[in-house]
Amino acid sequence: MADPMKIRATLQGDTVEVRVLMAHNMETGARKDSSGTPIPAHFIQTVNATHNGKVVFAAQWGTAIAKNPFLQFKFKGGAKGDKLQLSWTDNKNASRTDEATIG
Amino acid sequence: MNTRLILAALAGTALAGTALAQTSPTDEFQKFRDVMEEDNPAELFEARGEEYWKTPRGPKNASLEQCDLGLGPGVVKGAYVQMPRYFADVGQVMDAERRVVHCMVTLQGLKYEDITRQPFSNDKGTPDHVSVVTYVAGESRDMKIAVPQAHPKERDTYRIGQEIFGFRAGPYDFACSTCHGADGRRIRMQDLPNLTKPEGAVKGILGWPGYRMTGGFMLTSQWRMNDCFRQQRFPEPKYLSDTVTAILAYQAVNANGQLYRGPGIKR
Amino acid sequence: MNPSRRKALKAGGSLGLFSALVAMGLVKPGDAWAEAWSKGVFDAKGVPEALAALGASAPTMVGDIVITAPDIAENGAVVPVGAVSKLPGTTQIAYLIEKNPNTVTAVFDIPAGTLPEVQTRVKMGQTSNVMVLVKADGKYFAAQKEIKVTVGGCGG
Amino acid sequence: MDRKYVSALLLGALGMPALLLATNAAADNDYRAQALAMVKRDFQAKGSAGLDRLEEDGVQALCNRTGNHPPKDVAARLEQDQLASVRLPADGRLMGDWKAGEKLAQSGRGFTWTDKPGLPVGGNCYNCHRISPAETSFGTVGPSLYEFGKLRGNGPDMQKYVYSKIFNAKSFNLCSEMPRFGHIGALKEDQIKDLVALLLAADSPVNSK
Repeated sequence: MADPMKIRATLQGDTVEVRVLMAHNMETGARKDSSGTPIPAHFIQTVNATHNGKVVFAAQWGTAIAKNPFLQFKFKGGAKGDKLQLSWTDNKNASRTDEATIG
Repeated sequence: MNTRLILAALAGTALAGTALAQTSPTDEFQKFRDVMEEDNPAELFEARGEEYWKTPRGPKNASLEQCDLGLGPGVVKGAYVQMPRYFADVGQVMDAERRVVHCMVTLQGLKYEDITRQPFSNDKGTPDHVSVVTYVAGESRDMKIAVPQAHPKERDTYRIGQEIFGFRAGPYDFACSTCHGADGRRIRMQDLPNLTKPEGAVKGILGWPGYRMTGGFMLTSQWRMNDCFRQQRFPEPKYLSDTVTAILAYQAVNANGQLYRGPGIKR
Repeated sequence: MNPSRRKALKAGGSLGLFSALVAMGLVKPGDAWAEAWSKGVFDAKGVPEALAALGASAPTMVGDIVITAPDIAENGAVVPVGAVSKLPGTTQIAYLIEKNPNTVTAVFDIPAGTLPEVQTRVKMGQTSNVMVLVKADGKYFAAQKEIKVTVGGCGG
Repeated sequence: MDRKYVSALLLGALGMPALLLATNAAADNDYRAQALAMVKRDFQAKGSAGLDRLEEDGVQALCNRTGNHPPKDVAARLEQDQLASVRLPADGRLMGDWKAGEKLAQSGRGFTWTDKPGLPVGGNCYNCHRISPAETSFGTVGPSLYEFGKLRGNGPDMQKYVYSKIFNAKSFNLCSEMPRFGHIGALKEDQIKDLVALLLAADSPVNSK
């Protein structure tokens, strides 16, 4: 199972700044291992963030997002103590959802 | 659609972003490394290491929570910035990685040979003990380096480390000091900290354990010493050996009083 | 984006997760746009093909899109790239890396209430132009910046 | 420094470092002896990097024992010895092809335990020196060599100096940080000629911008 995401969600004025680190190999499919065998592509394809049941951010990614991805975005309407959910799904249909509290 | 027209339009567009005409490439690297330090993927490995630290494992089904990193069993906070140090239970000076592996062997009953078979991270991943070291290092973030020199063996280790630091040998006549003994040096675009001074020595320390962008895994000070000797054209220093501990002690004592901001992020 | 493809994907493999998210209350059934991965967009090779796949064949080049990225990347494996759109009505931001094998790197959807700015880190195989494409009020705009990827280390 | 120590250093520098160890008395030397013993215990051969690399030669032994600042008279004599061992090309031509030199200067390969033995060894030049203006990724361990020929000339004496410096940098500064590329057999005659051309040829990018 993939490691938890590291999510920092902080209220700055009326804006919530969200910074996320995700543990994922983001394999492009173009690399080979030491024995010359191609390493199959394995990468996060979609990322979603929801706050109070509303999607506040969504992304689609290709293979060129760096390994152990970082993502930062900002939205309005959040309050301290609110929960924020982050989810990703990769091309092997594995997924992970983590929750953070806005601080 | 006329692609040629679009491309011409693109070429003629003023570049967005800030102009950095007069800054040197290394300044430019540092600026963006600072940005990345704020969200360093090393944190993912700290979290993993913390889980390993707290989870009972190995033949003895024990966690590492009774591991004594020098401040008493189970005390992790601040331990990293006070190593290498003398440990009375083994009668030796140990650096953090050596001590962590020692605890995995003595407390968890894991085999030394098994742990050290793959001492360093590579494309296949980051070994467990490396994540634990990353966790231990992260628990000293924003603390001052205070490596003890009270015990005679700690002082001896420092002096021996100093000698090894300046030891020139091999086909290229290189020593550690060839690259790291003066200010303002660079190999290609890589800054070489002057490890004989506090400001330089702390740079060496906060780099490792560090998240290596190439490959996306964690590398420790033990790895750094290993690869320095490789580039020095020396034979290979044995993993967790006295020699490596001695150089790490030399570097760490030289950094005493400086703020530790690691784990790092590296090219 | 290509609506028919989105529909097809929605009906395909990722439906399981979508249902799970709906069940968890994380996604409302109407939020289909948050779900699909647009294969055609990410398979596109070269800027013209990528723009076509995104339905943005002739974006207007503007200065209202600020790209924050190094002039010289220390390591092509991890290049921080941020984008801020000052265009009103921004609903989408996309990253295109001209010289990468697959041009489109990311497509970000900006719902109402979310600021039109994003940061992530990308991989670059070589020195290349990086284009940020913005959809605002249904129209496409773009800016770009060249990022140099250096050779480093000792080579030893 | 007392004469006895100096003569011991000389003997050591001539290839008998063991004699030096016998003269160790001060605390520094105790730590040095401990360090050497520790190093011998803690290293293992890997790839082409054998344990023999830990044996200091005379120059290394002297530099290691004097903090890279040997007494001037001793250094001068040993520099002469090193210079005498420089083998200049028999054909008397010291300038090769600067293009080949540039390629060689770029490569940092050679002698590490991950380098395959027998593969051509690089010049390692850009690791430490600025050379051609087009290469912006250069090191600063050594001085800039940009416009070297333009500033210093490229007559026969200068050619001989540059060839000898690359062959054995210790001929001019005994504890120079630069490797002895010809002396240790890392670079062959033609390769050194190419590097001489890179630094001195009028049409080399180093001198003609």
